[in-house]
Formats: sequence, structure tokens, C-alpha cells
Amino acid sequence: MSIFIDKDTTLLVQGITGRDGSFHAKQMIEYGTNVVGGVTPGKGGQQFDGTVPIYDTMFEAVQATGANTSVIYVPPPFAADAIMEAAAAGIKLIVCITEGVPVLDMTRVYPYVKEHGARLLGPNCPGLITPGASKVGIIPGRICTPGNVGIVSRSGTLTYEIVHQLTRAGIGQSTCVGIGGDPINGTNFIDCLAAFEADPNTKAIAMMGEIGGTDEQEAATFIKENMTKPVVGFIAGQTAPPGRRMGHAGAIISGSSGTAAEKIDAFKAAGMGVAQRPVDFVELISARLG
Amino acid sequence: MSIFIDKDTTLLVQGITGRDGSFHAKQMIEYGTNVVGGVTPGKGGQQFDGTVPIYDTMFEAVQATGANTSVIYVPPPFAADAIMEAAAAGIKLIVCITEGVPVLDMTRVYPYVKEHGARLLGPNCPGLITPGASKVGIIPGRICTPGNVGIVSRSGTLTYEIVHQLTRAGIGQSTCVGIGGDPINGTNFIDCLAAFEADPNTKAIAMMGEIGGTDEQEAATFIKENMTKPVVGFIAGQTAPPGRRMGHAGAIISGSSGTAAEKIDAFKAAGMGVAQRPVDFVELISARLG
Amino acid sequence: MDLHEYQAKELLQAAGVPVPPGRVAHTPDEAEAIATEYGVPVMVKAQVHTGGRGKAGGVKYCKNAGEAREKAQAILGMDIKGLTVEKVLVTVAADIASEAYVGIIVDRATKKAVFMVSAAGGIDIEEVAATTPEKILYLPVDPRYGLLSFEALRMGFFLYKDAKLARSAAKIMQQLYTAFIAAGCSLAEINPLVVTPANELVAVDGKMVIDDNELDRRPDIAALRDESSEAPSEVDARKANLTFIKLDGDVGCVVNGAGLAMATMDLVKFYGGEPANFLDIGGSSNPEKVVNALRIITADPNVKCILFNIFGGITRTDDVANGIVTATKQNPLTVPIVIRLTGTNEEIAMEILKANGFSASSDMDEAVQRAVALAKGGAAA
Amino acid sequence: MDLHEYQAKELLQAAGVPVPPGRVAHTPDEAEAIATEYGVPVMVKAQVHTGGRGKAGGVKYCKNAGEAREKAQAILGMDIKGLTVEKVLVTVAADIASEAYVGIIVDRATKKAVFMVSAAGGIDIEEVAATTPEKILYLPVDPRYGLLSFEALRMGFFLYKDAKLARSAAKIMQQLYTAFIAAGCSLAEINPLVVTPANELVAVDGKMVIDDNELDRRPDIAALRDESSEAPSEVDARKANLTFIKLDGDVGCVVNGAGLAMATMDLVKFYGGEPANFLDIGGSSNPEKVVNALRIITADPNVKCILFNIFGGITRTDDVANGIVTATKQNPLTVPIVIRLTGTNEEIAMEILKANGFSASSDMDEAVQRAVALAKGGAAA
Repeated sequence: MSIFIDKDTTLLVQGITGRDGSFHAKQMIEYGTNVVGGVTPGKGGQQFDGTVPIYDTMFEAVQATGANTSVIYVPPPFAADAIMEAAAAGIKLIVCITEGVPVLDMTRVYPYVKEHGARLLGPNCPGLITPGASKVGIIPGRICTPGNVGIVSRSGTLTYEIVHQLTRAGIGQSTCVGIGGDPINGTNFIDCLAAFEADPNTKAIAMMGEIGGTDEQEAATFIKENMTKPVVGFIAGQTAPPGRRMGHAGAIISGSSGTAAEKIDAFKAAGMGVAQRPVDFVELISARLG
Repeated sequence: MSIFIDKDTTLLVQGITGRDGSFHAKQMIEYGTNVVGGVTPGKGGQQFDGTVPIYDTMFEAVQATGANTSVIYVPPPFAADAIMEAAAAGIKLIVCITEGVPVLDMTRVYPYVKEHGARLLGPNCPGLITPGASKVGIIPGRICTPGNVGIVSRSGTLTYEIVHQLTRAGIGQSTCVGIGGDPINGTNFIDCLAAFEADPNTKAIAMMGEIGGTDEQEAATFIKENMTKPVVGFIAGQTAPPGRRMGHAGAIISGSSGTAAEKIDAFKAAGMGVAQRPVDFVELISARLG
Repeated sequence: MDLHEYQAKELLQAAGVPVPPGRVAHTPDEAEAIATEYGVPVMVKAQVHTGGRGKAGGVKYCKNAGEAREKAQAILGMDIKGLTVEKVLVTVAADIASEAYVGIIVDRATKKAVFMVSAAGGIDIEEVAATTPEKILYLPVDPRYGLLSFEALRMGFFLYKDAKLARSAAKIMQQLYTAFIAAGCSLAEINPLVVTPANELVAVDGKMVIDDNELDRRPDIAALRDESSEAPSEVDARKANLTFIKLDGDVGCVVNGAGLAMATMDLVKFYGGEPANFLDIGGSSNPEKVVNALRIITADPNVKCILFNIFGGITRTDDVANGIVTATKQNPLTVPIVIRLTGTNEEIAMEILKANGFSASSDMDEAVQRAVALAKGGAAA
Repeated sequence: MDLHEYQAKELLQAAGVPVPPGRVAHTPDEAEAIATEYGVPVMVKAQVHTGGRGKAGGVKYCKNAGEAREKAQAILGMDIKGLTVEKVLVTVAADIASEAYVGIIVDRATKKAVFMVSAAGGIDIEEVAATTPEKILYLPVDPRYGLLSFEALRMGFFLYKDAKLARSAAKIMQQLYTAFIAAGCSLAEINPLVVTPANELVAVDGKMVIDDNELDRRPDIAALRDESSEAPSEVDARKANLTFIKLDGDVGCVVNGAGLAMATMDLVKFYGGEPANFLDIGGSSNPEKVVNALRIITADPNVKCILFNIFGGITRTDDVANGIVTATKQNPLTVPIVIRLTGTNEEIAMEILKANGFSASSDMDEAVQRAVALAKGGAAA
């Protein structure tokens, strides 16, 4: 069991012939993800890697393959259109890896995706992986191992670091989800926490937040009010100065709001375990798995 | 009993200080409609007719009065904005009398109103009346009398003609609704038919359509499949030439579609009574009221 | 309001759509001069507000300027479906490798602007829709988002397998949509959209219909109205704020309200007559409107009888009666008149009419029957 | 990217917003010349990317041109919150009857652009929000419909009871929104929006922050970047496609990924050190990026130790190792370096480093502790 993706995930890769798209399409196929097609306008009728059919449009690709999921590796100016194209074509889970999507584009994409009944993960996210079943995005498969801990994070490599440490300590994961570091994204902590709460295979959750916005505070309230499973939290950016964008477009302290301190306080108020260092997750999660 | 409006209707008049707005506001008040306020930007704080408070914005007006219904008499270029303002302010039934609203404006207004959970009647319609209880719009009150026949029509004076004849023949009405003659309007025949079917006080329905579009054909299908109450129909425009707009923006035969003949055929196929002349309604409705 | 081909193409070109060079000529001399200037084969195309110009001989290919003069001579003044050709478009003839259809209409069912595109271009799209509907792609545009890039590209690929052409077509879809919205259209068409032997796209014919309700806020578009191509009585009526459509019958109808006006015409027909017109004086009670209505109707020599049918709601019937009295004093009637009035101030109206020698009825069927009889030369019932 | 006040006002003016006449001066002479030209009292305003200019003495009222010269002299070269004033805006001083605040931000919670307006203008809006929130109207704009007329008018009436002012303000809201969208802003403000004694509105100060992700598709806006007002090391880093923010500590950090970079800084602090910077080399494995990163970090004289923390996912750790070797051969290090690598090609990377005299760890905590100790002058653990 898992959340969002599993063995039944059938994937289209938008931008499959690009540099990033082709590299990660191969990685996903190697991992065992069921990549049923790719889209690059003008290359319809060709094949990727000798086996994967390429289409000109998502509409054709979905018609031909019946895919339920897509992953997007197109350049930032075209990413919003690619997300909307996927939603219009009937894709139910859209994972946008692209970094640098203008936030005003996202204000239009967000309602569009909702109206089409799709879930968007990202943009500017590493995607997600259900170890041993399916990987959609760029999370390195070999650092994961199947198990009972759900991972949800706004970050990429920080997540790898923590997953890697858990795996080395023998703690496997149900699904690892990177929700992305942009100020407006399609799926937030609460969406993932609710899914983990409903997933019988998930016994505990590790959650990595960072400075900026109030998503972690709202997640803490949700945890307090709705969750029975233990959650351990971490906030990156305790030493970040206000008003500066710390790499991620969303990682910015605005005025006095969005600080690490207020997020950690919210975690504590919700009765969550709080990791001070990434390495602390191993002990805190172990204790909660019993 | 009735549909859409009754004694509990609390009404705001948008454009209450204009020529048409002020005339009809008085008529509605005389008829007994509960007119709780009016809106004219820049005249906030004044009173209409010595008793009705005027507000600058619909937001203020709804906050102050708790009105559930509004009627719009503003000029065509501002009508779309007035409808959206009413919907955003929380009005549940919006009746737009204004004729000449550009149809492209309506393509934006329609989803906006839906998203706000409101019902729009019109534009370019005479409004509606529940005889003896409430009148919203411009239908002359004295031609109506309370009773059991629901009236729904795309036209104004033609409806008055028929209601007048029914009243003189002693046949009263539950509610008379003018849905308007524009190609895109907020409430269609089916919406009204479904409401009449659900209204215990309505025993039979008189329905006046006209050339253009396929609303009457769809209504016929709906009647056949979903209605237990008898419906008598009429179509105006049997002698209209194709390609010409017969006054109403929506009354136009496009190519070979939207003719009176195809609509009357649909009525017959649905087992409805068909009035060849306006006067025929009296006999056909009488027979169905038993 | 219909635009001429040359007007539609100017608006399309302003939005970026490639169209062949062309200019309007009102005389054979002008046509020859334009063709000489281009120095290549041209098309001479009648500019009238109707379809089927080609079948009627109103569109001709001309190898040279002399031929352009000759064809313009033949086409100018030609009658096409009752309309006289006052001007022709002289435009560079495109080399045609293939033809497609691209159009947008405001669709009542979806309540959206809907694209229709088909690789089967150059012919009547209604025919394609009826016989081979699978050859048409319908794409409704969500007005909240506008035409999205992927939608335009999907239409491009529906028309052309070649990616360059598909992208060019997608760009033209965006430009057509922009022009459609900017002009307040209810219909805009490129038919045919042509692929040239050099593999480039060009809009060889264009059509636009403007929503009349848009004209008040778009004076630049309203200025494109060509009154010379309309029936003079309809131009007159429009200026008098009346909705008037001329028909072929002999019972002239003056009614308040569009639905009642149509029902009145239908009832004329039902009782064996033929309506001479649709005329709606609208909801206001201005006697001036009645005067104008009578002037326009009596100008039609076919009219054998005039029928008033007024249901007084907002309209005060006494105002209408006064209008009838004023108008007939100014211009005494040469045909019989039948008046039906009911509703607001009916009694006062009846008094006014009686005092001025008119009789009037309050029953619609009775009045229509009498008017039909009078038009047929019979006695008033 | 922050715009200067004068740049924001130019964009606002282009959208139709009334702003007082003004021009930029780089010298007291220029300031005097501009003031002479206007011939009325002016404001001389420091153009730096920070708030609190007024309190710092960077904004002065000048009765005449001589005074403008004098104040410009004082302000140019002034240090405001670490930034040197390189230019001033000389602008006609407005007569002020009242001041309001109008701003738009992209709001994360509603996922929309949200207007904030308040009649309590001229002061810090965050303060108003904290102390008297009822004085602010928040109005989220649905991006599918844009700012609707009634929404703009509602804000106008929230600010002014007078209908003329309310309508003028509504128009300015539309213009501000247009400018906000056209420039790709994440924030746009008019503060104060002034009512003059003649009852007219004028934008006396303007502020815009551009979403960095918009710059690629808006070269005209990107061209407004003023590198003279940024830290040179950050300009250098941006040109090398590195995300770099200079801080005050002494442990220079080179990390791949923003979250891991922040977590690394936090861990430096946790173990008693102070990070000298945030630096994210991103996901690619280009050794050139490592070379640039080292150059930028070693240029900071405060840096006492360099810490690499690389988690190899897409990034190949052997590429990073090669980058370190190349960079240090070109420019030998004068401070100690601590390297932590793990993940993709970790073994190869370790070999490369060892062969070139570097030691490396695969444990993050261990590496951070060692770097902190070295920065404090202690021995490597």
C-alpha cells in the first residue's frame, strides 16, 4: 500500500525528448515505473528508447494509452501550459518537476487543475516514489526501501539525506513525496498527511518543512485535530535572514511571518516530535514505530 | 406555493435611481414586493421614494439588509458587472431585465454566477411574478391572478397576452417566469420545468418558446423523461425567415437549425399539448386542469 | 452586423493573420489599376453580405490587369440574391496546395466561443458537419482562461501532421481568437485557410459577424457598417430605434415586443394572410416611434393593410393611439388600418381613437382576421 | 528582483496612474538642474533597495533648487542599512490632503493576487495589519476573471466616501493591477496614494518586486536590474547560475539543493558555528559550478573554513570532486576545507579526492562539526 502512485500507475512523460526528460524517463523505466508514452510536439510517431511511443499532444497520448499519471520536464515558460494540457486530457495525477515556473502562471493553473478533478504535485518538486512499486520524478531509487514510514517534504536533496539515513537504519518508506519549494503548489502537506493517515501501510510520518508561508502551521493544526498516526517534523532555515529567497521561491521570511521558530512552535503545540538535526529522524521515528 | 420567489423574497434594486429602475421599483413596491434597498454608486446614504435605503455597492447593501434577491436595471455595458457584483455579494436569485448585454460578456458571467451558487434569470427578460405574493421585474401585476398554472416563456408581451387570456378565463397562475430572449441566459426552460414539477401548487404548465437554438427541444426531452405534470407548448416565429434576428438576440434560425417546425415536432414527440394560436392555451390548459 | 470580406481580412491582418495583399475597387478602372500595381494574377471578388458568391459568378480569377478590368466590369452592378454588388475586392491570387476551414462561433449549448476546424476546407462547413462530422474538431474555449496554447496546438496538429505547419496554424488560431474577441464577434471564419506550395499558411477568405450589442462600445467596428448593402427601410428603422425586417407579404404589422410580433405574424399566416414585415416598437410608449413605424410600413408598396397589435404593459396604449392619430394626420393613409389595443390605459386609448374616426378591437384573433380579409380586398368583418 | 521607486513609478505611469513629475539625479548638479526646471518645491529621495529611507534621512523636502542641490549632496553617498546611495529621485512635492495605502501581493494562502487597501496610508502596512486590521480591506483577485469593475469600485468606496474620488481610485486599482500583471510582480504598492487639496489622486511613492521567474520572458523588465545596488558577490554568483546569499559568519558553505543548504547552515549554527553564506550549486554536476562557487566564497575575507555538503542524486559526486581539484589547482586555498560527499559515484569521488590530497567524509554531522572547529581555529577533528 502507498499513496498517490503504485503498481497501477501508468505514466506519460511530458518533454520526454529533452535533456532532463530523457534522462529521468530512463531512470524511471529502470526502476520499474510503467512508462506508457511520452509527449514532444513534432515528434509524434517516433519512439523513445526504442520502446516508448511519442505523441504530439497529451490528448492523443491519453487516448492511445489510457495513462492516469504524467510527469513534466518542460522548460519553465511552457510548464503551466503543460500542466493544463495534462489536466484537460484527463490525467489524474500531474507531477511537475520544472523549477522556475512564474507564480502568476500558477495562480491560473491552480483553479484549472481543480476544475478538472486532477491532482498536481509541484511544480519545482522532486516528484514521488513508492519504493519497490513506482517512481515518478527524480528521487534516486536506490536510497529508498519499502516500509511503513511516509515521507513528505518541501525539499529535494534534504529529503534524500533523511530517507538515506532512515534506509541505512533499516527503516523503510511507504511513499516519499516531495511537494516542492514554490509559494503556490498543487499539493500541500495536509493533502499528503490525510492520504498517509488513510493508508493502512503507513505507520508514522516524517515531514520536512522550511521557512516561508504558513503551510507547516496549518499542517500542525491538521495533525493535532485529525491524525492518529505519529508525525515527526523538521524545519530548514533557522539561520536564514528575513526577506531573502533561500533558493526555493517559497523559502522566504516575509516581514515577521514564516520563520522557523513559529513553525517549530506549531509542531510542538501539536504534540509532534521535532527533529533538530536531520539525523534525529532516525531515533524519533524508530521510537514511534515501537 | 410557487417557484423562485414568494413572500420571503427580500429584494435589492440595482440601478434604482435610473429611469427604468425607479419606475419599476415603485411598481414592485405597490404590488407588495419586499424591496429592502437599492444600489446606485455615489448615492449611498440617500433614500428612494422616502423609504428605501440606497447603497453605493451591493456588498454594503447585502450586509445591511440581508437581501436574497436582486433585480438589475442598469445600462447594457454595465449589466454583466452588476450581475457578477450581485453574485459576489451573496445574492441567490439575480434577475437581469437589461436588454442588449453583449453575448461575450455572458460567456464570462455564466460560469461566475454558477461558481457563486446563485441563479440568474435573464438577461433581457421581464422577470417573474408569483401572483399575490411577490413580483420581481416588469410583468404587469394586474394581468395575473393566483392559481395553479406555471408559466415559463422566452418572451415578454406574448406572455402577458397569454397570461391575460388565462386570467380572464378564470385560470390563475402559480408563478410566471420570463427566461429572456438572449442566446445565453442564466435559467432555461428545464430549470423552470423542474421547479414547477417540484412545486405542489403547480398543476399544469404553459410554455412559450420561439425560434432559435435547441432549448425547446431539450425541454421536450426533459418533459418526456422527467415530468408527471401536463405541459402545453407554443412556438413563436413560424413565419420568420432564416438568418435574421427577430428582435430578440436569440430568436434567429441558424442555417437549418432552430426552426419552429422542429420545435413543434419535438413538443408533439414528447406528448405535449401544442397551442397553434395564443388563444388555444385557454382550452388546452383547462382540459388538463380537469 | 455582417462585415465584408475585405473588412474582416483587415481586422485579421491587424491581429497578425497572414492574408494576401488586396484592395477594394468601386469601378473597373480602379480594379485594373490595383491589378497592375500587384503585377501578378489576382482574384476579383464581389463584396456583398451573402454566401454563394462564387456560384453566382461573383468571384473570378484574372491572369492580368486587363482581365481584372473585364471581370470587375461584369461583377460590379451584378445582382446576387437580391443584393447589388457595389464594390469588389481585388486581391493577389494565392497558389493553393491544400485548403482548411477554421471558424469560431458563440455556441448557445456550451455557452462558450467554440472553434470548429476541418482539413476539409473551401466548402460549406454545414455540409461537412452534416455528412462527415468526424472531419471537424470542435473546441470550446473557456472564457475564463482564453484560448490556451495547448488547445491551439491541438487544433494545429488536427489540421496538419507537419509540425511547422501545425505551429503556424496554432499561432493563427490565437490571432483569430484575439480578433474575434477584440471585434465583439458572434462568428469569425477563415475559409479557406490555404497551405501554399511553399508550405506557408495564408487566409484566402475571411468572414466576421459582429454581435449588434457590441457596437455601442466599439465605435471603430460600428463605423464599418455598410448601409449601401442593406435594405433602405431597415436602415431607416434602425435609425428610428425600431427592429424591422422586411418580408414579402401584404399585411404590415406594428407590434410591441419581439415574441408578440412573431406570434402576430404567425397568426396572420394562420388566418390565410402573409405578413409584410416584422416590426417591434419596443417597450417604451414614445408616440414618435409609432409615427416612424407607420412611415416605414406605408413606404412598402406591397402593403395592403396595416395591423396594430399592442399589449399595454409598460407601453401605454393611449400613447400608441396618440401616435396613430398624429401620424395619419401628417400623412393620411391610403390603405386600411386595423387596430388592436389592450392593457394599460385601454379605455383612454379607445376614446382617443373613436374621437378621431378609428375603430379598435381588444381581441387579437379578431383583429388579425379582419386585417387578413382587408388585405385580400374583402370588407372589414 | 526589487525595482527602485523611480522605475516602479515609470511602470505605473505607463499604465495610466498619475504620478508627480520626477527624474533621477546622480550628482548634486543634476538634482539642482532638475529642481530648477520644475521651479516648484521638490522632494529629493534616495533610490536604494530598502525600506526606512525616510527615517535614515534619505528623503528630504526642498523649497528651491539650491536646497535640492544641498540635500542631494547630503544624501548621495549616504549609507542606508549597508547600501550606498548612488542616485536620488528629484520629484515635484505634492500637496497632501490625505494619504492612503494600496498594494497587491501574491498571497500563498489564497493562491491569488490579493489587494490590500487602507485609508491609513503613508505608514508601514504591516503595522496597520497588526494593530488595526479593520482598517484594511483585503480583496483577492480571481485570476480567471481579472480585477472586476465592481471590485475596484468597492475598494474605491472603502477609501473615499466621495463618489468622484472613489471612481478615480477604482481606475487606479485597475491600472495598478494591469502594471502588476504586465511586469510579472510578486508585490506592487502605491504608498501613499495622496488626495491633493484640489481633490485629485496622485501616487507619491511606488514599489514593485518582480518574480525572478518572470525575468526570462520579460527582457524589458530584466533590463531594469541595478547591479550597483547589490552585493558584488551576489551579482557574480547569479551570473554563474548559483544561488548565493552572503551572511556574516565564517563557515563558507557549498551545498547542492536549497533545503539541504539551509539545513547545513542550521547544523553549523547547531554545533556552535556561524555560516558565512547560503550557496546552492543546484542539481547539475557541472564542475565549472564548483569552481565558481569556490571563487565566490574564498573572496569573502571573513571565511575561515570551507564546508562542502553534497548529496549525490542527480548530482554526480565525482564531478564535484573534480571541480574541487580543478579549482584548488587554479587558486590554492588559504583556508581549510571540509568535504562531505555521499550518493552517486561516491567511491570514485573519494578516490579522486584522496589522490589529490583531500580527505572526505560521508557523514553530514561529522563534517559540520569539523568545519565549525576549524573555523574557530581548532584542529580538524
